[in-house]
Amino acid sequence: MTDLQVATAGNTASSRRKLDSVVVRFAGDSGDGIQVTGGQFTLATALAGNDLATFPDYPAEIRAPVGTTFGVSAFQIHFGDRSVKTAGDAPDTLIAFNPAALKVNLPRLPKGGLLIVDEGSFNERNFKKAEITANPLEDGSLDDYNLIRIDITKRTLEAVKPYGLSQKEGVRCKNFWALGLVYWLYDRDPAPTEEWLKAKFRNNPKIAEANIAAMHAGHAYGETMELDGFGAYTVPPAPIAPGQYRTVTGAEAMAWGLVVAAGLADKEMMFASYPITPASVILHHLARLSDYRVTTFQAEDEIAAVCAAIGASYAGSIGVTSSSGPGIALKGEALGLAVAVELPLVVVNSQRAGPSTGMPTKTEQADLFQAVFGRNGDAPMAVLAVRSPGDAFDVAVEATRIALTYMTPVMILTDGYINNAAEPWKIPDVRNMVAIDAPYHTQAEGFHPFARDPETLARPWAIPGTPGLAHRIGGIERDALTGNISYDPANHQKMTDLRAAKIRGIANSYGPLEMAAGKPGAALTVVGWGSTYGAVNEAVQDLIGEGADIAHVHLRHIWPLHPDLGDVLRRAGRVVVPEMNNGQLLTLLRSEYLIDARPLDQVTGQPFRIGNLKAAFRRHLEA
Amino acid sequence: MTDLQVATAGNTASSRRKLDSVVVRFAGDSGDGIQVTGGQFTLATALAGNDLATFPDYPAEIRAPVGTTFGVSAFQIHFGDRSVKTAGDAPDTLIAFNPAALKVNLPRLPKGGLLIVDEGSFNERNFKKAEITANPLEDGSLDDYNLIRIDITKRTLEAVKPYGLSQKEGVRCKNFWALGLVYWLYDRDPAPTEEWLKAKFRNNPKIAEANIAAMHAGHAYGETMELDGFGAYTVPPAPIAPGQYRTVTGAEAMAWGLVVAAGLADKEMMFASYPITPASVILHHLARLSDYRVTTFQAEDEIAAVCAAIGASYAGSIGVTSSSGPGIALKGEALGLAVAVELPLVVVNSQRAGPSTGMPTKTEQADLFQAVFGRNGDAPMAVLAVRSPGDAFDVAVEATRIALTYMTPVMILTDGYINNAAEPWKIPDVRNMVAIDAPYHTQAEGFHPFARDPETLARPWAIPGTPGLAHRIGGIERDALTGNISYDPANHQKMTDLRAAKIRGIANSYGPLEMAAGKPGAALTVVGWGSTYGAVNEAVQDLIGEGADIAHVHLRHIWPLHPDLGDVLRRAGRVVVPEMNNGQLLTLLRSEYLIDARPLDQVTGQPFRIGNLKAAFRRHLEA
Amino acid sequence: MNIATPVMKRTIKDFTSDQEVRWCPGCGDYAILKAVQKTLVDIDADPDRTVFVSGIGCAARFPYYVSTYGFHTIHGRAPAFATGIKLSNPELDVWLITGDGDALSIGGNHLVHVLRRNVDMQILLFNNEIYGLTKGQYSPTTQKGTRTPSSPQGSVDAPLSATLLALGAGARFVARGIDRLQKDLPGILARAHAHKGASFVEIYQNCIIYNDGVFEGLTEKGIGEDHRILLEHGKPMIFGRNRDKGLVLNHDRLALEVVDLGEGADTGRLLVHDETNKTMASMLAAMEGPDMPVALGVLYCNPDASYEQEVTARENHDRVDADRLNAMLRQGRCWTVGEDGTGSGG
Amino acid sequence: MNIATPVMKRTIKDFTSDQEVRWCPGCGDYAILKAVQKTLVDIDADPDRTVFVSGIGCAARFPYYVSTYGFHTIHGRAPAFATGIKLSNPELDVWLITGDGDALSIGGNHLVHVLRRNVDMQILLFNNEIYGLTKGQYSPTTQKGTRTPSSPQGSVDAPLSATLLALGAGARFVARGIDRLQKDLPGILARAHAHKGASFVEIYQNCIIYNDGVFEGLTEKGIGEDHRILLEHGKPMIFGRNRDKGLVLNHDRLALEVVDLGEGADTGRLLVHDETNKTMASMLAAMEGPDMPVALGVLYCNPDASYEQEVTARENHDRVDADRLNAMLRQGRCWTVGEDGTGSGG
Ligand SMILES: Cc1ncc(C[n+]2csc(CCOP(=O)(O)OP(=O)(O)O)c2C)c(N)n1
Ligand SMILES: Cc1ncc(C[n+]2csc(CCOP(=O)(O)OP(=O)(O)O)c2C)c(N)n1
Ligand code: SF4
Ligand code: SF4
Ligand SMILES: [Mg+2]
Ligand SMILES: [Mg+2]
Repeated sequence: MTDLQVATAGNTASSRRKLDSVVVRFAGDSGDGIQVTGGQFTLATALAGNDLATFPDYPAEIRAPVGTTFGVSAFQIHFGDRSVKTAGDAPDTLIAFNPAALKVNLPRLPKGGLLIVDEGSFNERNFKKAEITANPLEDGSLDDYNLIRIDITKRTLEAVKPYGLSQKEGVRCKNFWALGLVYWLYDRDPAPTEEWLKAKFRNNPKIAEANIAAMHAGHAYGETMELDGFGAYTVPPAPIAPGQYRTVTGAEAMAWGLVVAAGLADKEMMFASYPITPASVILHHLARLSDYRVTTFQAEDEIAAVCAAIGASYAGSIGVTSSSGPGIALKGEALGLAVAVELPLVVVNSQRAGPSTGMPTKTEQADLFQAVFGRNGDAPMAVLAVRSPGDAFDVAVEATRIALTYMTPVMILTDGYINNAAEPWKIPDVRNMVAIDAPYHTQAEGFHPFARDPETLARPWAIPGTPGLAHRIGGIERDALTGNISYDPANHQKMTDLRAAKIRGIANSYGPLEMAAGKPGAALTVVGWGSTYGAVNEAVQDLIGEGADIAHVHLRHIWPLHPDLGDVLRRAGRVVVPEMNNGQLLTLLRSEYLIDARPLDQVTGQPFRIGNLKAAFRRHLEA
Repeated sequence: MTDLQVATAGNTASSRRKLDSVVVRFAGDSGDGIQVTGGQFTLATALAGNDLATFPDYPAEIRAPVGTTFGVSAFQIHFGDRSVKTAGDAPDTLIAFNPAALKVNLPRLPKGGLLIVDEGSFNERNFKKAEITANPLEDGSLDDYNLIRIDITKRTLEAVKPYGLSQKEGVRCKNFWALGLVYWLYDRDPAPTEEWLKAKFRNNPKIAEANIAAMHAGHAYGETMELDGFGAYTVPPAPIAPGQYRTVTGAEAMAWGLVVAAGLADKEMMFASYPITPASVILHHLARLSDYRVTTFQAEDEIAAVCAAIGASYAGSIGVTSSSGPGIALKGEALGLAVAVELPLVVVNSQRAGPSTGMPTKTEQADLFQAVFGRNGDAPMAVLAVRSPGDAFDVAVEATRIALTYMTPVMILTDGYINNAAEPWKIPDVRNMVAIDAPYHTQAEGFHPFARDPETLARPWAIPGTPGLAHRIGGIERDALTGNISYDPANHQKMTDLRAAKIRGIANSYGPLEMAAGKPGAALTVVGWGSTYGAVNEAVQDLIGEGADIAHVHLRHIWPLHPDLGDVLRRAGRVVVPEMNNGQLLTLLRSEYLIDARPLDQVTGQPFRIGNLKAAFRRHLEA
Repeated sequence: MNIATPVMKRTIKDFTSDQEVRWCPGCGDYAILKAVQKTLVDIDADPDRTVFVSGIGCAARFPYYVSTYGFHTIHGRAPAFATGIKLSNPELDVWLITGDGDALSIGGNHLVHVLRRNVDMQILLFNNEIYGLTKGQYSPTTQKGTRTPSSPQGSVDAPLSATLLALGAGARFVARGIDRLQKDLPGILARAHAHKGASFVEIYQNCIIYNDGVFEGLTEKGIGEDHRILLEHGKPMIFGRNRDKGLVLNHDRLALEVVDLGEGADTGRLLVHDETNKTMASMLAAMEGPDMPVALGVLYCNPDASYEQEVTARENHDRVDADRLNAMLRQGRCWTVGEDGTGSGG
Repeated sequence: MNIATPVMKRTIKDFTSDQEVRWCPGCGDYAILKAVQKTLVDIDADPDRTVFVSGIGCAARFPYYVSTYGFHTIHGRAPAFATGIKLSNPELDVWLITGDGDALSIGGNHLVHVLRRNVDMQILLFNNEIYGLTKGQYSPTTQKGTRTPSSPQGSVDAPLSATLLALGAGARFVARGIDRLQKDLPGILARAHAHKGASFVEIYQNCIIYNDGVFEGLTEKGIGEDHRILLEHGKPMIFGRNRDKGLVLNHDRLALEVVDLGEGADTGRLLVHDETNKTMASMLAAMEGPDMPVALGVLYCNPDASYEQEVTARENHDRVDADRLNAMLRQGRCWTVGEDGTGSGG
């Protein structure tokens, strides 16, 4: 833990205009260091006491040719003096490092928005690469925006001149120049970034100093120049619960959640995976945690990964496997085996736009059907969904708890947006977390591998190596007590019923169903799940603020559904289900509760916009 | 076509007692030729003009030790003077060739039933193998049955003595002795079996003659002996529509349906599969049809099979792949690709009891969820279900027609029961069948691989090798016109909507929704699908006969559902859905129509019994 | 349930489960089961630390018949399960039982990868050159032209060589045995067990129902010995019922040749088996009848570090308590929000 | 859309699609694309009868850039798609483009089976020893100890040799080239195309982003020639920038050795490349630096009947009209039920 004291934010320039919330978007070439810039701005903003949410927007290509539109990388951050749950519909301020970045991102900027461009990159060569015919700085197409043209490249080179960098190295510092300017603009403290640069370029202090100089120059530029429509702002801190915080991405939180859960169960964890976008980042995080009883295994494919994870569970570890839609599809057969032999397993699906390869870098929620229904035979499976980066931690812990308590596979649905987005996260104290108990068995006397705990219906976990418990399990139907192969019709019916009852029984372990906003019985109840949480919640909160009779229920438990959900939905006037798919949760709710819930689908690979949601909810409220 | 004239059945022995329907069950060791016996009895019965249905009941083991209970093989046939749709709940007559067969099958025989046993096999050695302690022929346990003890082994050996067979060869003829007896019992003509034996043992006439002699001896035994409670029966012919008939198993009918469909489309067929019980038998049938523009490809696994089939479709053939639950699970990812690139494909799933390996030789209908929902992303797929052996032909043709007309994968759900059961089948005249048109494209001018037929929404099928149409397709989201890679949000929404609309539109091609029994608006409407057809229909017909207000709708179209179904179900008093799973069609119906349909699930690996269904329906009628 | 009996030497019965064996009468699998059980006795295996893992097939029913821990998984994936087991608990002694379809058709890739990674286990491939359990379709090792239900005109696919594939995948231990040669099999299996890393043993197995007699030429009394050679490290390559044939290398053709060892023959030219030489192993593995003898015994053994050892050596398996977890969560930049809602970096 | 222009010889432009190439600037894939396009020109390929099939990966984007028919399928399965295409229409000229992850990790089994079946196609494996598209994790060919996002402490897995695996699988044509050796590549590709059956070509390819320079030792001007040997059938094995090194067989060790070809050296001992000798091919494929040169060119070429030819030869592809279908349905026992409902056998 790095202990660094920074000035509490918000108590400098009192002349600044106060804003309650701001959305800033940085956009440039993949090589421009946009994500680093965004990361630093995020940290500074967190330290300034604001609540925030971010959205890193990578290009689909690994490294597209410099200056092309498909090589544009962007980072959006939304911060404010109150609870912030999405990266914001539209930026207030857009910083565009080159013509391609401007071309791709301008459509997001509302008229009148602040637009900062690096004039130095607006040249013919770059226009051609971006397939632009006229100079947008000249042709009047930016007249409706609050345009600030600065030759950032030139000013950066001036600022870093003392450090004797090459031209290329010098130009690379321009993101920090711009960051300095934006720090000034929104009253953030550059000190933590200075520290970060020094640590990062420990072995190359010249680079660190040059970047720091560039940042200071940008900051100073803001202070000294008074440009039309370009004033200084401040965003007061948000009322945040006391405690220790950090920023986390969903992938980090998921990795830590799994590790903490294993710790709570006092077990090893075996994480077996095959790389796939956007899931790989969880593997990358865990690969660095081999100090914490974690083995990561990069298998030859997704099938091998899930099988290795099941093998690990069989041998007494917590087996975890992780992939995205196409890879999860490949795991279906083996997941059926895990259901059948009743071993614990956690399966993380970082959803992406489908079908098939689809749009790997884009977000979607269209794997719910696959999770709940996608296996041969009656093979019920518990399914949980993550709603935000920090929530991934809690879901990972709960999923592991369910898997171990009930001796069953659990699937977690998260997505690329959550994996990569960051938010401030109140760090839990593990000492206060409840240990996880699994039905370990060591007693040879009277041991039967399929005798069940009468409450959870879990079978005992008799781990190879335990003296006297040698037994055989497998995918052919098992006798309800001995586990030996059985083709007996009555036994098959019994086992089918037990498997179903065990999974249904998981719902007994849930906490109370909480309303995310509003109260049961509202004229319109919105039921959401997964990463739409922020947008749906902000939209509903806004409408409640406007006096609308609306409520929001957000499901962590996709299967089995929460025991109280039916009640809440039946009391609702109308039920709307916004999803980034063609109505998958909707199908579950309709069949379970026979309520005429209505779809609100968006399948564009883009997150919902709060504005669109509000408009749609209003239509339903008026209908 | 073998043209053989046989006496029309039913006009011999007028002294015989008339029965309207009979169920006979042959049971013996796997090595006793039970299935051959059943097959011959089936043919003779069909030629006698009865309607019939059969159920071959193989052991799970390849070849269990002789005389053990798990090596027992059985064959049940139900025939009558009216429409027969199931192999019957319980046999009227059981022929048991050894103690193990008796032990396993006796529980099925109602008290008072006719029980014929081969006394010759009831010895200590066989009791031990069957794990029987007392001789059931002696210990009174058979008192409640109409027991006929004959030393069939001995009598067979006597009958075949003239042919100089070895003891082992001689004993092997005993199934034909028994068949002869049963032929006499139920007034079947042995002549076709004689012919069959002669053809079968063309190269070993001695064996043919010995078997024929054994059969005649059995027949004569029946004629000459007058045993208590053992009379001769006759079952008059059923009123059968005029036409040419044969018996078919579901696997044969499926194979032929696919071949005929390919012929109707004037295309090659490529059938790619990996062996798996109970699907392999379709592969075996097609492997013998290489004369009919059929290529069968035994792939290295199910994934390779589906991919090869898609490749074949891409190259202009009709790609077909076939498997059972666990293998279909493996195909999920590739099926998503077929949905995405919009190529025709037929996928045959011969369902078996799951989850996981389950009970491979037992029947279940638990892959409906997997068929409709089991893919990543929104990947809608047409799903058809087969209801009886002969129906497999029609479903294969319709599935192929849909696949080619709409350029899309279609899944057929059948099962092991249908694949192996036989029924008389009215052979269609292919000249009267409608040709299948696919959207072939050859015009280079203005060609776009994803331009659509406005009516079907099918994209053109531009087959490699066609001059001027070279183009690229793939699993990444495609531009709605050019098919080039597109990450455009609006395009993704458009393509998602188009894919969904295209599949929904398939429902427009269905014929009218026919009631399988009863009328819309009945107090109880039973909705079935797949191989439960016969049992459900007989049960409903019986109850209608008893005056109950009940109706039966049997779905061929699982997805999309029939456009008229909602209407019918909403008019129903109560809706019950009997399924051999935990309520899978039920979930679809509830979510689609918001009707409180009730489950009637049986997951034992055994077909429904008509009696049980009737009891359950009565309960619902009274509720 | 079997309670370990550590004091006395165990017997075959101690490795026999209570499940009735359900292979076809006369199936070669019975002999292999016996040989494995005998090996378990010989190596003094601990049933409580021994795990048999299998895929699907007749062969794969094996674990049910051995009274150790057993996992009958899904078709073709046993190597992946076994890898997970071994990574999770390297102390377990893992035996993988598979068939030619299970290991070389659907499971070919997992076999390749478990071999190249060199995960410590014994892999026994029961090669009957047919799919037994699914009733007799041709397999990847079926001889070309074989008529089966799925190849009524005779199969067209060229068969794979299991041992050549294993060598191509980088296997460090490759051996071959035959069900009926009971005398040799336990020794080969014990060698496989002694080798740390993935040990691959192909066992020719007769499927009496669907492919009867395909290995008869190798096992038939008398004649068989002329068509097989049992390799021994450091020993000259001599075979034949009268031990009157040998193998030499034809340098020009870079190929093995059979020579007659008549009286006074020049045995100096005879090849001496070097089980660490991969080129030699490949040439031996490729030998096929009728002109060449089929190679049995340990074709190749060239140990290297085993995967699970290397992996676990880099990990810390100490108990992870709440304090360590708390520290983990607090690595990097953190800050504290006080009761008044203001932040302070930490 | 490209309309075939049969009269004039085509140019590279005729094999270039309208899609912008989106590999990273400096990626070795560009050079391979050029070499393939040049080969298509050289062999006078017909774009309308040519199909490029690929799996997923950077390499697998290839089909989008060639103006023939193209199918970008799913990860690892391209050999199965290609087999289906070829069985369906043997007239098509099929090229399969794959990467080391696509072909050897998830797709290893399909590669093995397409090779052993010997389906006629060209298989080009772009081996950059890394997963490019998913941002740089280690692949089955990555050198042990490589640090990547998924192996921060260095990878533990022993790498596979693509060529040894191919030979182990029974491939009948195995060759190797390097992206940067543009001069040699089209010739190797043309040989692969000329070979009927599955032709396997491993192409070392530089991933400038995630694994830059792994093949530098082989391509660096001057030095590179000392570390590689371009094989030619029937020619002695000589290499080196001054053509002053050769390969000989050490008979005792049964292993290849490098000898210096100083003035007056005994070149008689030099091995002569025999591309039909599989043992030689295996030894050549196994050669690795720094002591041995890496073998390039055609390592093995030993044609056999191609699968799709054998399969289709047994089939009848004549049009199947209603009469033939009617006859098919009526094979075996049939009977006719008359208007009176009575049956008569037929
Ligand atoms: C996913 C899947 N595909 C196919 C099958 C069917 N199946 C079971 S065993 C087997 C092949 C058995 O052959 P082999 O491995 O040689 O074993 P053997 O029976 O000959 O011992 C097949 C195809 C299955 N159980 N699961
Ligand atoms: C089923 C599935 N699993 C994983 C992925 C993710 N994925 C795409 S390409 C790739 C590996 C690419 O490596 P390689 O084949 O060597 O190609 P390169 O990018 O290096 O050219 C992976 C793991 C996927 N698309 N589909
Ligand atoms: S089918 Fe063959 S391999 Fe299987 S048990 Fe019977 S004899 Fe053995
Ligand atoms: S990541 Fe590597 S292989 Fe992929 S395009 Fe970039 S340089 Fe080429
Ligand atoms: Mg086999
Ligand atoms: Mg690669």
